[in-house]
Amino acid sequence: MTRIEFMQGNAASAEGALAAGCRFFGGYPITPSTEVAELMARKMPKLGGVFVQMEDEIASIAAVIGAAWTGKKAMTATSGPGFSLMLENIGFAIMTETPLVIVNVQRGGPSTGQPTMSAQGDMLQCRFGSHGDMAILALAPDSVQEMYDLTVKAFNLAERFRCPAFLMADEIIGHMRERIDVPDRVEVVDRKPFVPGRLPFEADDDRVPGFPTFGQGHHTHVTGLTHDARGYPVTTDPAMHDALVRRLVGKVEDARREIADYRVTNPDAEVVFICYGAPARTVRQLVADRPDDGIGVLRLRLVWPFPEHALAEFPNARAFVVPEQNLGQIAREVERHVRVPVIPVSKLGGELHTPDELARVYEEVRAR
Amino acid sequence: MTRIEFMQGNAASAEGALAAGCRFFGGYPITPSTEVAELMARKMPKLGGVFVQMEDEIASIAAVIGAAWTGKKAMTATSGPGFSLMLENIGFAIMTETPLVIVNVQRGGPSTGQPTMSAQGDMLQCRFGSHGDMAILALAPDSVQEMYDLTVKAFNLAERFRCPAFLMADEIIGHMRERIDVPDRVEVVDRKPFVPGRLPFEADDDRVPGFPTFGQGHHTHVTGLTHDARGYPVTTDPAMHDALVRRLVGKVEDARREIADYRVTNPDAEVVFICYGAPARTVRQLVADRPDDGIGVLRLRLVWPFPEHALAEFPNARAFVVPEQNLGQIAREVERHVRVPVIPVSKLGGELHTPDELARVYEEVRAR
Amino acid sequence: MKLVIDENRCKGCNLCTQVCPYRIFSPGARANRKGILVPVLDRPERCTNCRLQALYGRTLCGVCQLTCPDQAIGWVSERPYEPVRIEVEY
Amino acid sequence: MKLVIDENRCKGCNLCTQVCPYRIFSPGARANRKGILVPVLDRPERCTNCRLQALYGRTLCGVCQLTCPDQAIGWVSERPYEPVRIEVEY
Amino acid sequence: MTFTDWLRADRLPHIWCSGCSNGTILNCTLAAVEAEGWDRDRTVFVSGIGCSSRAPGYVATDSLHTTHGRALAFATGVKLAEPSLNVVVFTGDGDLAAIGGNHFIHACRRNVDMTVVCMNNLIYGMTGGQGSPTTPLGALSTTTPYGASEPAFDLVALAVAAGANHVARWTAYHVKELEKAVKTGLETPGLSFIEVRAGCPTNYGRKNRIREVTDMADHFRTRSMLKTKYDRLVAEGKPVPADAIVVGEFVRRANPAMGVAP
Amino acid sequence: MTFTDWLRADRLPHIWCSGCSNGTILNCTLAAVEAEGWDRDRTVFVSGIGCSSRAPGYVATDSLHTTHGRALAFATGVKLAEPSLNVVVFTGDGDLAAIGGNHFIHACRRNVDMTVVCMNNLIYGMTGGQGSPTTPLGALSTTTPYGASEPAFDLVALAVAAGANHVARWTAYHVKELEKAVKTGLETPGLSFIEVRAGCPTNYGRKNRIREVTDMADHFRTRSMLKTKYDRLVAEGKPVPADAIVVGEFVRRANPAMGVAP
Amino acid sequence: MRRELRLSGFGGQGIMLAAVVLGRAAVMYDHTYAVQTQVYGPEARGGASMAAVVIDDNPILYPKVTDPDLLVIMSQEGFEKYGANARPDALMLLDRGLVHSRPDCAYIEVPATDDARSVLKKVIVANIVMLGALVAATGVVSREAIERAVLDQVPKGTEDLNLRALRQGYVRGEEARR
Amino acid sequence: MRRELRLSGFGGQGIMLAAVVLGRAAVMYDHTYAVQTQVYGPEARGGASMAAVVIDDNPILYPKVTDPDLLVIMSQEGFEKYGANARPDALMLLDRGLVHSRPDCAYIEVPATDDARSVLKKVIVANIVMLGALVAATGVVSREAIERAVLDQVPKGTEDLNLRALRQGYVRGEEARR
Ligand SMILES: Cc1ncc(C[n+]2csc(CCOP(=O)(O)OP(=O)(O)O)c2C)c(N)n1
Ligand SMILES: Cc1ncc(C[n+]2csc(CCOP(=O)(O)OP(=O)(O)O)c2C)c(N)n1
Ligand code: SF4
Ligand code: SF4
Ligand code: SF4
Ligand code: SF4
Ligand code: SF4
Ligand code: SF4
Ligand SMILES: [Mg+2]
Ligand SMILES: [Mg+2]
Repeated sequence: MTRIEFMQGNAASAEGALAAGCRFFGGYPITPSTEVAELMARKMPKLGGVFVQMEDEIASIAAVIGAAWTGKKAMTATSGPGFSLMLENIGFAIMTETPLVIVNVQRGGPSTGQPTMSAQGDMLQCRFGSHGDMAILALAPDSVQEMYDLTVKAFNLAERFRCPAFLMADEIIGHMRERIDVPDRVEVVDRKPFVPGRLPFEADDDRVPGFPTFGQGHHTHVTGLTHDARGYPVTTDPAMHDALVRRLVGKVEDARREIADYRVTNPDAEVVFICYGAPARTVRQLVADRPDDGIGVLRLRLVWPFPEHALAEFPNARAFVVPEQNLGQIAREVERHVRVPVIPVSKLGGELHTPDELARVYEEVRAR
Repeated sequence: MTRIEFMQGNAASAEGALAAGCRFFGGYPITPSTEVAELMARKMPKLGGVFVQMEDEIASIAAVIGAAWTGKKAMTATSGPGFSLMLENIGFAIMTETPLVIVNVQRGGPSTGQPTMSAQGDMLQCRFGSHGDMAILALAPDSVQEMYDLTVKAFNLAERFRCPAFLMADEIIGHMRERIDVPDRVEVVDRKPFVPGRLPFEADDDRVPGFPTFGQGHHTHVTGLTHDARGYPVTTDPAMHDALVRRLVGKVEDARREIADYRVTNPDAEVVFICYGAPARTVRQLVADRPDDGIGVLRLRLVWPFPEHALAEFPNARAFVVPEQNLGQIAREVERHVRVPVIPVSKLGGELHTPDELARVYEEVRAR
Repeated sequence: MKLVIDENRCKGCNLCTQVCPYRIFSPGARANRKGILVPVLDRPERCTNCRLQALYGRTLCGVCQLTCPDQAIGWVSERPYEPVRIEVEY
Repeated sequence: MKLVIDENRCKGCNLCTQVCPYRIFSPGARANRKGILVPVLDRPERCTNCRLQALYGRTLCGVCQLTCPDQAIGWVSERPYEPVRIEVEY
Repeated sequence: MTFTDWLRADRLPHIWCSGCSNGTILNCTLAAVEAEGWDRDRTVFVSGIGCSSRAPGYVATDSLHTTHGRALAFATGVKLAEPSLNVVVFTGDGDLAAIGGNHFIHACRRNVDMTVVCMNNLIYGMTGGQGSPTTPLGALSTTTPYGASEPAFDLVALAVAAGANHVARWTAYHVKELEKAVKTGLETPGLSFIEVRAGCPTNYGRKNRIREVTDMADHFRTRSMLKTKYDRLVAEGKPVPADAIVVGEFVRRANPAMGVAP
Repeated sequence: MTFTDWLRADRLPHIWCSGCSNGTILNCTLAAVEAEGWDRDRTVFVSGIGCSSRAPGYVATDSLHTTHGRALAFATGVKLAEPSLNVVVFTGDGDLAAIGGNHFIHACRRNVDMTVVCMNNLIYGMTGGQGSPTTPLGALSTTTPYGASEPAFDLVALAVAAGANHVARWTAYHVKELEKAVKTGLETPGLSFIEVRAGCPTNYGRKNRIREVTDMADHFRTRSMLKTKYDRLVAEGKPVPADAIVVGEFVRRANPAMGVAP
Repeated sequence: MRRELRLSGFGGQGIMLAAVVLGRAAVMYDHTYAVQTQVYGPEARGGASMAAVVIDDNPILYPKVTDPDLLVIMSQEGFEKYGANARPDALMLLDRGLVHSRPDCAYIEVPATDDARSVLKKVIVANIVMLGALVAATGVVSREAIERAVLDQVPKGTEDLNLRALRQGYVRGEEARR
Repeated sequence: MRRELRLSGFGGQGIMLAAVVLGRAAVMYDHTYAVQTQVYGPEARGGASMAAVVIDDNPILYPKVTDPDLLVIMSQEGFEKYGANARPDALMLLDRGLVHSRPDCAYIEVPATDDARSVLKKVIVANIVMLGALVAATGVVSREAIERAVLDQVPKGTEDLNLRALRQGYVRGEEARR
């Protein structure tokens, strides 16, 4: 059963989080994500959860991590400048295998840039922005419905992999209101429980250890230093570090195929659009406007880990066109994997690609 | 004329900075970069410069930017966790076209990781770590000599492009002591002076505006918001933002060929090593140990903007082998540009690749 | 000297109506093109500044000007009468 | 109860020699395997804790133990004499 | 010259809402620098991010509009690198005391020779009215929909404890006193911190039943209590109204300072 | 049970240098939680980064060794999410008052119900002896080779101004007093802040002519002055030695607090 | 059919609210699809505010309004910025008292602010009068839908006032259709 | 010729300083090449400290010491961690009083700490005695070079003591060569 609502994207994300079981929100206001926090401030107390506005984004993510260790599902929401500030502690969450969700409603950067305009400029930042090697999970909604659904999914992935999951939204989707079907119940994944007798960071075959929630007598030491399976710091043993980092990266990256989440349209196409977030709306409009052209579309809902195998779904592709609200960030990734031309269609400044613009690019590429 | 010295890498970077005209250092201690600050603390006062230990890395880079606007050449030094904290203000420096140098002596990440062990895990972070689209300059020294020389070069590039330049060192090079020839004088580039009558952010053909130093009556407004040529915020004009970001990125990226700085060995080679930083020492040892094998080497001194054209210097290359102290960060970039196999040789944990290890990889790749 | 409100800047907050000891400002009644009710001036010549500024060569009250959050209040100098030659073209 | 220093933990700082009111600890003279001069105990039975802890059932002074930065000072219970059966295998 | 000569006329009208105190506080500050005879060519205004932090953009000097919370760290760099420049920082309660709290206390500790004017409207104006660390207990905001439940900072007490050489508080109603306090700040070597209670009719006023701009001015007028009176009441053990805004000078001292021009 | 039962014996000996006060302060804190009868299963120790911040790693409870400066923000998350857990934070002068200064004042403001023990050795121990915000004027460190020139923080004054409900200062010499102060902290709802002057023989002592560990203990013993005496001297207008370490309880109050278990 | 609307006025008139109400009416009560977007940002404070709504029987792909076929303009500045270059076949509803210019396309003059002031005694409901006029004149959403949506969104205690405003708008809209 | 040295002992013995002095001697005064590296980190505090030096007539490419041909060992723990598996053709100088084990390779027992205590009256210069012995026994750098390098690196006022320590080391080194 679902309930029809007319809802703002940011509100849908907050609702999705609550449905997924989020009971701790720590945040710091920033345009264009603030509505997520504001809705949480209203709703959390009624659900027995905790909303706290921290002194900054560093403290926000820190509090979220602390809360996660008490067993809570926890999240924060922010945008570019705040996201930049969170990066150190995002690395800590990765290193300590803390499940949590970060919503980044992207606005125009660099720097303070265009606070109220849409962008997708943080797509590589979320993947490579903290120091050291790592893997993360990143989803990109292209509708208010997906703000809801993919927030739920972000929680489920975060819990399953004990790894931060990002909802990489954009101002357009975050701020727009549209129809959404709110489900009665959603599928919820919980972190794997800790099995007493094992070591706190001893992983199973899936390379994910059970979660030794604080306060239950496990006496777990959690540190951002390189650590052994007991959680104790071991900082000068190269093999230990190598094994740890490869496990942390591998548990996510190697699940690439299994967790891939994308939509394929016209797999026989010669010209294929790869898209995610707001520009996907334009691409879908274009395809709808030209039903006979058989335009290919690979729409990513989960962007990281990048589903490179999905590119093979278009065996006839002569070119991949990648419209993004950035200078071709995901296009760079596509270039690594294909040998046909990759054509980034970068639109900066906050406006959405129009169907006409993409039609022109399409014509041009088809004519090549 | 040069003077022979036996010097630590970090000290050489500080000496290079002073030779290049650095007169402001703002920093916060962090292993394994601290010696840069400590030497600055001793030497700056004697040169009439300013050393200040700030309350954290955010404040450090902020103070450095502030100092740069008074006309000073300014720098900071840090490592992974501190670098992560600087990212927001690095974006500000890019947006406001503030010349400055950041030394990152890389240690094992993610998170606190291995504070005293070597790594090259921040090579993508320095490129993509701040929110939004941007371009930066990054150099990677492979000797104490280059800690000196490339710090000088970092200042010169930063000044020329009015863009942050990073010395992406690693713990091995930063902490080791070796022979260095300290030149009497170094070539020094200064930022282009502001021409009164022009607008403060009005760029020339090279897309770099003259620098309207504070205190000289130019009354410049400097903001991290998207701004017009007067420096005034204009945050909802897509075209203005597009033009600004493309200029900021283009001025650096389009100079790629001209400023490229790499070393080519055996251009006829079929197997080519691409390297930078400490692992380059091993590669060079390997080549020296096997003079008859004609092993190809592309050693990058300037890593960003990536000199993709340099790959064409090896027309016979059948494979590129990229030994790095990370999970293949620059190898990813190489993959974008070539169609032959790219083989990352990732070594994590802090130890340097040994010549034997690389020899084995080489044999294997050659045998393919 | 003559007290003036810059209509381009005034946003109609009415703080000036509150702070002037002589109650020289009173709330406007008619919206301007931007929809703003700019205060009207009631015998501004009573204003300390208008009267005495020239005499003493400095700002003498200026509370309304300091208070006006929109930098809309100022004084323009009233020049003594000067004949102006008007050329009329046919 | 018997006062003991854990040689594995002691780093030879000599703070115990400074704080004990009975001067039970004195600086060690001979370096152990790690090169550390572990303090030596002078008639520890004078220690308040050694004497009275069992009687009162709680720690009675413990200043040296609280002070010892290396958690090297402790008390082990001295059991009354118990015959031990030794099996000798040929 | 009058303070209006310090304005970037080409940027007016500014972005602030009708009745927002920021414009008033800007006027008073500029009147003080003008009265002090400072040179426009040798004066730098620095700020972070927020409505208040837009102020330097309206001043016709060199101006540095930085990142949220970091104004004082940037200003420290400017001032230490070039002590002969005059530095004034505009900031807001969020910018200074939420995200910027660390730079606030460290700038006070270092006692860097500059003047910091905080437009404290008890709320985040720019982002649409969220609670700030100075939002009073019980006050409504978009993130305190049931009334603020966290204790608030006393910014003046913090500045004093952290080491600033000159600390004062006024409201946007006290334009003359404020001008004078800023002037004292400019003259005091070391860090001068001036908290100014500011009205944000759009966000704070609307949510907390101080809807009219002139009501906010009345609020400031009637709730303010001179520090001298406050001290007297306290000394006499007499009650002080809970919502009193204690105004006046809290400290003026000559502790060691940094960045003082030789 | 004694406090030694709270130790992770499998991790001893610890990494601290011979004579480092951190071990002593750890003992006293554990003695207090033990005396308070806290449950090891329901107690969480939190810290940032630094020598001092390694302390939770030696405690046999759940422990969270976070990023540099952020301990209090993490701890706030733990405590607000689960007020029934007891939370103790170990931190250093650099961790708490340099990079962590903002979380320090905000945790005090929120008055989150936890106990914060700061091992203040006046230096950055872990990174090899750089100056910290509490390094006294004139003291030597690797980044103050000509003597510290920045004024230092009074951490106790900051905690009081920021709003903590309980604030005390002792030294590592005062083991019994310290244990008691921590115990009071554990019992006081709201944030309790205990500054402990700590000896770092390796970095601070060596550079500042307090070379022997026992000299540092003597230094603490002879320089300390009880707050009651200090207050008396001040009231009588009598001089206080410049290097006096004022020890004792500075505040104990019952202001509104957050995260207090119901 | 896809209909694209743009609404503009000055801050405080409730332009955003009107757009949200419209979208809500379409989605929740007419069971069609709608997307509402708007311009954010402090630079927009002083100037003209703008919101847009797309309404369609089918799911909406491209969510933005580029060239609206319906415009609701409630200030002169709004007209200049967002109404002046309306396409020739568009229909514009404008507030007669506040907009002095007239467009090249078809238009309806609604005395929304005047009615709000004189008839309803609350200037604040001018936007609702305008909505009523829009619905009556174009049928872009049903009357039942708009009424329920208005009731959903307005503060408690003002329901009656708002419904009266809506009906006053119907009258104006019907007048125009005649 | 490339020579690889490893030095180990416990904190406070001046192992690092010895390595730096050695490298400095080679580079600045013998005009050859040298690279000095060491182990950092708090975990290393309690345990054995370690430094390494490569000395070569030609520029040094690979900078690390993997399998040293010269070892200087000044503590039992250092021996166990860094000396026990020395390669068979290596030469080890060990502090007789502090290292109880003996390696499989050639070795020289130097009573460095004993000499420092009894002859030089300052335990602190045991490392310099060791350096003297190393230079005398192996000629890895020249005596002139090591003397000048020592003088460069030691605190003012201790020059004489250190030179005497060096010479005491020479004596021990020469004894061993006989
Ligand atoms: C790192 C970062 N976080 C959050 C924001 C969003 N933001 C902009 S202004 C502001 C609050 C400003 O409050 P205050 O300083 O009180 O200024 P006011 O607008 O009230 O004058 C916030 C949270 C930002 N720009 N950067
Ligand atoms: C973001 C970041 N910056 C810097 C460091 C390096 N760092 C580690 S500990 C430390 C100082 C610790 O000082 P303090 O808190 O006083 O602890 P102590 O070692 O003196 O006990 C610093 C600067 C770091 N780990 N992370
Ligand atoms: S104070 Fe200024 S803005 Fe306000 S009404 Fe008066 S003139 Fe207009
Ligand atoms: S200057 Fe003073 S007297 Fe004159 S109008 Fe303004 S407030 Fe009134
Ligand atoms: S106090 Fe502890 S570590 Fe120090 S000497 Fe005594 S027993 Fe050893
Ligand atoms: S417990 Fe007290 S009396 Fe006994 S040894 Fe320790 S300090 Fe001395
Ligand atoms: S939102 Fe508040 S603080 Fe910001 S400009 Fe408007 S009234 Fe001023
Ligand atoms: S360096 Fe100082 S603070 Fe750190 S463990 Fe050693 S003595 Fe203690
Ligand atoms: Mg504010
Ligand atoms: Mg410290």
